[in-house]
Amino acid sequence: MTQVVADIPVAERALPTLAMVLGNPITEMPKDLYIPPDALEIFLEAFEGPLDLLLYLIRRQNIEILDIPIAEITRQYMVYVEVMKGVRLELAAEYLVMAAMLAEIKSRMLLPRPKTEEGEEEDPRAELIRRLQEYERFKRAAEEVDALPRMERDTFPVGIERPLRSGPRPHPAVSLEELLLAFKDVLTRAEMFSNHHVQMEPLSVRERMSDILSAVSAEKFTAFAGLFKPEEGRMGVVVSFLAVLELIKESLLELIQTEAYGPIYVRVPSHADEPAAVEEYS
Amino acid sequence: MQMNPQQLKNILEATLLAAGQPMNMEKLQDVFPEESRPDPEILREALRILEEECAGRGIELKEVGSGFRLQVKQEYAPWVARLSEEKPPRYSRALLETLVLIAYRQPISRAEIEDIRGVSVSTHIIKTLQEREWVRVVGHREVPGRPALYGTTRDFLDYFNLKSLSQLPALSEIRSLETIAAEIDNLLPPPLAHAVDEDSEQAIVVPLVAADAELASDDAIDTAEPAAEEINGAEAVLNPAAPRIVH
Amino acid sequence: MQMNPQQLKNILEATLLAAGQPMNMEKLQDVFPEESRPDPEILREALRILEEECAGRGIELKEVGSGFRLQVKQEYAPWVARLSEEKPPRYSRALLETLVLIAYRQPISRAEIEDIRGVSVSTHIIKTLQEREWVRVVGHREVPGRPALYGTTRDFLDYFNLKSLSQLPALSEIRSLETIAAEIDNLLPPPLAHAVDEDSEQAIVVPLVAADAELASDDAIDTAEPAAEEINGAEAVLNPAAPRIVH
Repeated sequence: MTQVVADIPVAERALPTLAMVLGNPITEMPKDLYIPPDALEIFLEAFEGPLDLLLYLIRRQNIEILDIPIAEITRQYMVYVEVMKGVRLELAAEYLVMAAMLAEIKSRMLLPRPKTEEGEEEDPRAELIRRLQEYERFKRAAEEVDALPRMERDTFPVGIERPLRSGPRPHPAVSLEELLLAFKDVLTRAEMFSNHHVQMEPLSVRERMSDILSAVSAEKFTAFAGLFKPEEGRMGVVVSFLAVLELIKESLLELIQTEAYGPIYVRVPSHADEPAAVEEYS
Repeated sequence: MQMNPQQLKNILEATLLAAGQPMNMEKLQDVFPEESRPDPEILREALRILEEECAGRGIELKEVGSGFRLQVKQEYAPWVARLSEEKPPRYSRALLETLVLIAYRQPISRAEIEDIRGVSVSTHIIKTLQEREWVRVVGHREVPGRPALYGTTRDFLDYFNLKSLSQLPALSEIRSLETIAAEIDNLLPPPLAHAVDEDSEQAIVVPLVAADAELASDDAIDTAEPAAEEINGAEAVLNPAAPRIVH
Repeated sequence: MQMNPQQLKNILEATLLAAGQPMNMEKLQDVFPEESRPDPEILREALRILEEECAGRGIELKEVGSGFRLQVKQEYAPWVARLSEEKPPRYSRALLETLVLIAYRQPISRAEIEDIRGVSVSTHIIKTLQEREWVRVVGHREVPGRPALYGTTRDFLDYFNLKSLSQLPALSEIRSLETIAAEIDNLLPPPLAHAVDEDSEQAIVVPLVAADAELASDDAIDTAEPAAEEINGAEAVLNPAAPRIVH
């Protein structure tokens, strides 16, 4: 069944004439309807379609499917269909199709059976019985599957909190190769901006620039001589010197000498008004 | 590091509980570092010990569609159910019949389901089955309109505690031709002719399906199984992530 | 219904495992219907049995602030932890480019990186690099806004198995061979010093530096299109040990 018109008052449904069957008004519920009229809709809704209803009718009378008294079953089926109409239950087309099929079988039962090509007689009920049987298999299987132990009803998943990971979350791995490929790309792209000549100083100077810059501050002077480590040898001193020159050129560092031949100091050019080290990220 | 079966069992127990979802053999192996990964047979033995141990416990080890799972024993479900305010969901007959037809007859189109049930299948039901991830579209029939063909998923098996489709209850018997012939002989007046449908396997004129499950012909299962394998394979490709357990 | 301690223990085990959170005595009692609710002492006894049983298992019963809970034993945590091990994500190309520019052009401001890359650099990238401790603020440029200047750290060198930045391949090393050949012709004999170009940001390259064999190739680096194979080669030379750290 598909739908029930739910808003019909019970009183309206209980009118004396329930339905017209073959021109005769039906004023009583069919005898096999042992349920009260109020429950009729629910009862009919419980059918999963015409096959289900037919199976119910057959089962209720303990009829072997071989012996389906088509005339009688058809009569009963029609009564149900009329009752459905009577309570204005929206009739699914399938019920009417089945009614037509039953009527056809009924009429064919009255006629001599036609010969098939194989010369066998065909029982007009064959197709109906096949369908009934096929449907009932799955109806039963559905009941059995419904009875299977299942989650949420017969068993429940179990779980336990996972222990915390022993170490920190792993960082992505990067290979030097990836890094260089990225470099290649960025340089290739940069070439398209002709005003940027990406030229590189010896990296050791660049590295030293960072080191020096992070070692000095705006607050205090740092001795110029202290920026050099004699133990690094001549190369190291030269690199440091170049780094200092580059930093001065970029105005990242200033040299202070208070008197001639006095000690030279470096510091980050002070902008006293501005708060130091405001990061550009939050 | 060499581990004894008892330790292995404990690791598997802790892993299955912490995983919160069925774990297949491959996933179980993955919790061991590569250099000390036990063979499946050794893990299987540890699982067997765990299963035995569960005999005296409130939980049991179960192998379902997507792997091994520890779950509450059915006999203790009534107490555990009280943990949740909600009642377990109930499924309508229409939904169950549709589901069962898909399970036994997959891949199957909606029209074919409607044909057997004799009634139209609401879009709502198909949608619910898909949302529960019990059913999915596995292909299309190459006829006009290219109707979708449905099949069941691993989640379906997991939910109903099945390891594979072959564990589904056998379909009721449809009697063989000889049985029918014999019965027809026994029947009183005129020898009823019986027709045979195109399948030639299914007798038409038979008593309503017999309840005897043991004699049941597996014809539906036979057709369902190859399809199921295909579907599992397809799923493995499509959905390498473990199916969720729906709580 | 009268239950023996064994059954009670099983109910409690199933309940604790299904609940997925610590359960206090009150909550444990609630899974029993009112008419058959065991006293706390009886439940406590059942919990004691459960605790004892756990001796030979992968899990243990623990009383924590909010109640009783079954948890993975510490000794099995390493295996179970591998369940949650995610494959570490990969860094974006934007992040790698930013990193490599900081390495080669330090100290460098974000605006300068953006200038070269031609696209803006997200705060997130800078933050990630700082959190990874590969990059740090080494100073500020004394221009309006005092933008931070970034440089690489010792951790950066360590990660890539470099003793110093000078071990990073110079651009000339990753250029095509023809370009290098042409370059060498042009460079010999090396000029004493380069004129500073208009950008006033450019190299002060001194012969002293270039004369050093190790640093020779760093000289006068121009824009280049390195070929991938060459990069591989450069890496192999520079860094025979696999630079990828496997976690």
